[in-house]
Amino acid sequence: KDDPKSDSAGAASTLKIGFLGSLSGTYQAVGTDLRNGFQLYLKMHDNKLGGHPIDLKIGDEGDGAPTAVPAATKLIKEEGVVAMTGIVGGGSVAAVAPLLADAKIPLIGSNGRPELKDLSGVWTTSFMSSDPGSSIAQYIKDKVNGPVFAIGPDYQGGYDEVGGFTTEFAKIGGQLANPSGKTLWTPFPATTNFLPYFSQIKSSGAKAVYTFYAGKAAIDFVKQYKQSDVKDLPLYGAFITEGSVLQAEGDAAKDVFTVCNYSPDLDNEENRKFVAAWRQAYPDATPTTYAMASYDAAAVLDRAIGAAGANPTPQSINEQVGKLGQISSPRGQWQFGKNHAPIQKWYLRQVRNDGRALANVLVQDLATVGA
Amino acid sequence: MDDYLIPAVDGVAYGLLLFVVAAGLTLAFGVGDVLNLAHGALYAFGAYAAARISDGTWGSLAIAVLVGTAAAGLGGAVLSALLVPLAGRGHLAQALLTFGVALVVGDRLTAIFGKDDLGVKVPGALDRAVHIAGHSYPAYRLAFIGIAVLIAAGLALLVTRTRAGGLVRATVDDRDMVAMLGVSPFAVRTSVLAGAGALAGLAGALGAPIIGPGPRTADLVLMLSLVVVVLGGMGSITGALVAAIAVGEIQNVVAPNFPTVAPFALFGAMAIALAARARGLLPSGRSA
Amino acid sequence: MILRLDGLGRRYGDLAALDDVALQLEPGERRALIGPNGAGKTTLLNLVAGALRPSAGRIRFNDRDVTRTSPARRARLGIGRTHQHPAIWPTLSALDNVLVAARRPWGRLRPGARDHLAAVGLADQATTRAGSLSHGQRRQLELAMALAGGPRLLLLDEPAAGLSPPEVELLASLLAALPGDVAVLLVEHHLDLVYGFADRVTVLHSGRHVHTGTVAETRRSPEVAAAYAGVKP
Amino acid sequence: MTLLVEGLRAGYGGGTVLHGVDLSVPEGTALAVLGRNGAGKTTLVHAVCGLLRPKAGSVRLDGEDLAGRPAHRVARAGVALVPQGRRVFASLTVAEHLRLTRRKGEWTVPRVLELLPRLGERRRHRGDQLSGGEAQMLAIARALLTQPRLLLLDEPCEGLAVDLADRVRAVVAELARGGLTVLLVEQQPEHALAVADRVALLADGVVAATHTAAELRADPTLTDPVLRVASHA
Amino acid sequence: MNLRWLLYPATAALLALLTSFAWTLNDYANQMLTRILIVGLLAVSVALLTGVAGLPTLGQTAPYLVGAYTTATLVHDEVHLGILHLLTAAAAGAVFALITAPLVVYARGVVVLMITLALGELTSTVAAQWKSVTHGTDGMLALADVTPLPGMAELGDDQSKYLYTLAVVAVLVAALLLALRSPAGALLRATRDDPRRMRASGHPVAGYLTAAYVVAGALAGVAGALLVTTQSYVSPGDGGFDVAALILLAVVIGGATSMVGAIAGAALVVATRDWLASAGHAPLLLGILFIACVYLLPNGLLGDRAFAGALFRRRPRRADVPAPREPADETIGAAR
Ligand SMILES: Nc1ncnc2c1ncn2[C@@H]1O[C@H](COP(=O)(O)OP(=O)(O)OP(=O)(O)O)[C@@H](O)[C@H]1O
Ligand SMILES: Nc1ncnc2c1ncn2[C@@H]1O[C@H](COP(=O)(O)OP(=O)(O)OP(=O)(O)O)[C@@H](O)[C@H]1O
Ligand SMILES: [Mg+2]
Ligand SMILES: [Mg+2]
Repeated sequence: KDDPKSDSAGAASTLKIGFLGSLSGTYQAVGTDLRNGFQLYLKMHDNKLGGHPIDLKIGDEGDGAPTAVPAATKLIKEEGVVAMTGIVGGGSVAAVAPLLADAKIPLIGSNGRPELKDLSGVWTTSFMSSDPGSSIAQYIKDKVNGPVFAIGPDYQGGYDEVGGFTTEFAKIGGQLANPSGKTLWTPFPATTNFLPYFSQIKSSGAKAVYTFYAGKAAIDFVKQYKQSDVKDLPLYGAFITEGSVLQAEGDAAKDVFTVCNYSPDLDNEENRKFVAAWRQAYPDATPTTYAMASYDAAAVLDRAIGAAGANPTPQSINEQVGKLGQISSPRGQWQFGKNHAPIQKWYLRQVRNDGRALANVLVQDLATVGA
Repeated sequence: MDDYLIPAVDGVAYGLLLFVVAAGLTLAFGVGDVLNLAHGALYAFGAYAAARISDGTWGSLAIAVLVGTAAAGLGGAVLSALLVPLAGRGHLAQALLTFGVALVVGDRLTAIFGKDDLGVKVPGALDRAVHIAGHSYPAYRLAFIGIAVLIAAGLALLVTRTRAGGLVRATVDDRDMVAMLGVSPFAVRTSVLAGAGALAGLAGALGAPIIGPGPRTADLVLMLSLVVVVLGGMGSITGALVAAIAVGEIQNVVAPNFPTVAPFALFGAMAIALAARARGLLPSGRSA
Repeated sequence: MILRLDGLGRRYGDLAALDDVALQLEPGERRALIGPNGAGKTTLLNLVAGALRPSAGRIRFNDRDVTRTSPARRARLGIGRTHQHPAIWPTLSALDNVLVAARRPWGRLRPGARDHLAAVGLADQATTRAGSLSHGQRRQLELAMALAGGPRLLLLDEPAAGLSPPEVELLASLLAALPGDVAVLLVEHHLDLVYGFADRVTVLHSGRHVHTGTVAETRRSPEVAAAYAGVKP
Repeated sequence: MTLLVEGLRAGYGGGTVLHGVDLSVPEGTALAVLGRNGAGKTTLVHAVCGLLRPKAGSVRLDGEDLAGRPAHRVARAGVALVPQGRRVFASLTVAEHLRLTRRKGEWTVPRVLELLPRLGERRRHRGDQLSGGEAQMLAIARALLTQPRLLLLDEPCEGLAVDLADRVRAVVAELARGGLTVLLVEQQPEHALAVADRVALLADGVVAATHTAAELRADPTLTDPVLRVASHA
Repeated sequence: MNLRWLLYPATAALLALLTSFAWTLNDYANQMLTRILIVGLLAVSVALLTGVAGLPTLGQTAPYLVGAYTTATLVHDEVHLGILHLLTAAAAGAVFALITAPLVVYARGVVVLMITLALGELTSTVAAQWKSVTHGTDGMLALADVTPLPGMAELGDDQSKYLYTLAVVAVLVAALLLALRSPAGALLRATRDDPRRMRASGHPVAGYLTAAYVVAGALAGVAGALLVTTQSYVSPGDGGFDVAALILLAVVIGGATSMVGAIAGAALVVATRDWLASAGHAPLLLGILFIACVYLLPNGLLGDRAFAGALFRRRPRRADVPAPREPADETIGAAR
């Protein structure tokens, strides 16, 4: 549906972009961050991407596919968006991807990402779920003197995240403390009480723990950890202190190590701009990796639309995303790999008091991962 | 054996928390015959009160408990008023109304308190690990076990031994005949719902460090306490106590150690127990 | 012999609601079962119909042991009953109540069902929802339902309770007109009705059998007078 | 306490059952209401005690108009009801019934148990574990223990064995002579006469006639126009 | 005034109107109508159990999921014939019901509600755990264009999928309505009203309830098949507790005893959830909808007046209903 205005006097046509994210349900904090990150980029760029004014259409992904599908359908069929972004859950991506493929609309996803048969129109600005784990495995092997216990939530995201660690850890000769040699999976999202699992960790003789949880489960895990039998074991993980959960965890989160592709105190030009704008827009919240990835999704679309000519179509935008090359982002430089996900650097952070409050403070670089 | 000590103790703490919430639902549903699907939302009242008011001092914790209990009790009374026009329309109408109220209240709660799960600060003396039999265990939960036992004992006495308890059961059997005794059935039901709500609020305020306030809390608490009420024989306070501790132990001892059955443990147990009871293999109690 | 009870007993905790009762009914016999309140009359009917399990004793129906047979099966074998409190299906029409009770809802019996309704005086209420019938009419409907099941043995629990005198008369004439091959066990406090109807009368007291005899014998019996005066047997 | 009902209209939903009933029961007398099934007797009793909100008219107790007051306020003014169909509390034991109901006054638990000894033997039974007659006794006990000044009885002897029914009626008659005001619904004229000073005949939603007990004893056919017409058309 | 003669013309007009929507409305509206019809069919199976048979259920999502996963598996095995999907899914739902019937048909009221809740939760847990078949919580894609009957065109676009769904749902609901107007319906209603009296009249109560439960299971299975055909995707979340609760409430809004009412209730609930609430605050709007329905429609949209009040009340309250004397477990052969 081309806007007839587009060819008159250089005034570029308005483009509709669809945003889908969990604005309700378990992951609404993540969904809200994704939305805010994208909107922040728009605000900083005059509400234009690639020179075209943007009409951002927002849909609620809810708790997963059953709510995501109708919301996506509405964005695609009713609103006629030229590209889609956001989407928190891997399950939602799996459900929505065929719809998008059918309508030939590209997805510049900024969070979850399952295995998909057809990748041609699907891009991810965050990471592959197994990346964080595999990037920190060597560090843990070097630092920890003994077996490590792996525990995570019993769903696909958990398998990918913790699996990334255990696979790489085994490859480099690390030893798991888990009695069966297999990761301990906790029912998700039913588990709110981790003390029984901590008893198992204690009796396994582990010297450290690696885990992945997000949202409420992360809060429960970290808080209970510090009052349990395993409180003295070092805790490594992905996302367990990310975003607003850190405030809820409070002092219990102190000293926890996490691996991430982003930290607000990264020292680069793009990040300084991003953090400053964020703090102005949301004075109470620290920018998260979720917000950053969504901000990057907007940046990717900005450049791709700009390159797609006066009348960008979904197909031409998709084509241009594939040709982007290096992207400078708050996280540093990165580029899309063959799997349409970033090749990027990972960092180690530790929760410390940064003078004002508890924060994920950058400790060191880990590895660059991606394919 | 020693490995199971902490999970077992914790199962008791968790079970007792469920019991205090479910006792409210038992009163409302089993004794007062009101199927209150907003019960979980009333728990959230208490839990949010704790999260917002308690700042780590004993005084603020006490105020939080009072505020949470009172707010939820008031909520119960309001529900009773809302239910007046539904007289004689059965449980499904009640379910529809209270479910609607729960949705609206849930939406408002997230609008007010945000979409995040909130942490709760408890007094320093409780916010630490204590050592029992060579293990670390959160002091707060140990204290909670003590208080919950007191609440349980008080309730059992109230329902079985007092005129008030008899009146409540009589109102369920036949409201008109209670009215003919000179007692207002509306007042009876309002006190039951307010009492049930207050219990939920109390549980929420005290239990917030264990099942904390957040957008999903109300649903989780409602579901668990429904399971407890039904397993406990619908109306029996002692039954609810036994069922709650059983659920606590299933969640904390059985499930973590048998990961393959874990996801099925709770509802599997419930289905089997209920079907056995429906076919007369187990007694179903209504008296406390 | 259509019904034979041997040593029948039913306990509730330590209360023996029915204790070691023996009773025999011939086909087509008209038997009344009387006794003071709480004597165990309803309990006995429930045991025969299968709504309760006995704690002791045997029940034989038509020379067949039905002690552990389900109530539905007993009904199909030919035991029909009415309840102390009329049990009908309030959302169905009176006619449908009879058809369902006859286990012939597919309408083949429609004319027959109307006859049953007519017999109890409800001919013009066929299409009325049973829920809007008065107390007395419900009793009559339940009787029509029990008859429609084609019983060999009919158990009636206080069919005259709550009826006005003309309705009791109607009931009496209806009972008198029952097919001769249907045995009837009638529980009733309305003694005029009982004495006008029964061939023989059995008296229960505190769960025990105290007397069986003709109407004349029963009227004279000192045990019966004692039972009603509340003397322990 | 004197009951004065004037122009009482009442019914269910849009339908009206009572079309303007006038009654008066002076203190210390007993009035019986007779009428065929479905005439509206229960409706009348419920409208008097507040279980049914009257559409028009007044219900005066000692001059104070109670029409439209909720039932519990009427009850507190000294009105008690023995409802049709017993309506005992299924989940409360007999003992709990007595404990819950009793108020200070001339009717004490021992006195009630003396009148209805059977209840004493069944103290630990729940309401749904009583025989029909036992439940009826409990309903009567429950009403008496609230120390009523106006007693409403809706077919109180349904299901009671003959002797006991007679005894209960004698007690009620005695109570009335002792100053209690009684409004009684009965099916059978002779039962009504055992208690009442006067009899009101209810038909077509109004009081068709009121007779003194003496008139009715002298000429039993006086009730015929109301009761006989009732036979099912 | 008797308006029965209006029934057939009104039904025909309604069907014509619904059919015309395929051409008059856009894709999005067609998709939503399709969803409404599918949820509506599921709601019909719930209404059959809850309103007609007196078994209030939160568990029809279980045969629904069984039907859906069966269909998705067929698609993976390259079976694209719609009629085959429908029949297999119906059979799967019916078999599921037959196996679980002994758990359900002996209970009453709230106990049924909780047993079926447990069955529903267990089934969606199995769907989440049995990854080799169901692909776990991330769900199962089943991308294929279905051919309704041999020789017919593939269902390529939203319009044809909508028409297909409409045809299937209309045929099944019509068949069910006819069945319920036959004496079979009277038998079920009588069982619901007074199972004790049914037994006393010689009816195999458990048998009737099992039959109703199996039919409802088959209907839910078909709804699952339609879900996969039109959405090309199924996940355990499609049959979670929230779905079950919404459907039960839709049925109550519809009046519980009315099949058409169930579909209308489903339309109201789905439209509120997916359309009105797409800007957020779905819970708020749904909540207000429920509260308004309770107060404004005491008998539901199309409920049976006399019945609405009596619906699974635990203990009888009116004087003309006897207090329950024998507890259920006393009945001989209750377990048979
Ligand atoms: N479910 C029960 N639990 C305990 N006791 C019971 C139960 N049902 C009945 N009883 C007792 O068993 C005895 C016999 O009861 P039953 O109903 O058979 O009496 P009945 O002869 O029919 O009396 P009525 O004429 O008053 O109806 C009564 O004393 C009653 O209290
Ligand atoms: N709850 C109700 N809803 C609608 N109609 C009712 C209701 N209760 C009674 N009726 C109708 O009102 C009329 C009067 O009923 P009522 O119960 O007062 O009669 P009654 O004189 O007490 O009869 P019975 O001798 O059978 O007890 C009857 O036609 C009855 O069908
Ligand atoms: Mg009896
Ligand atoms: Mg009456």
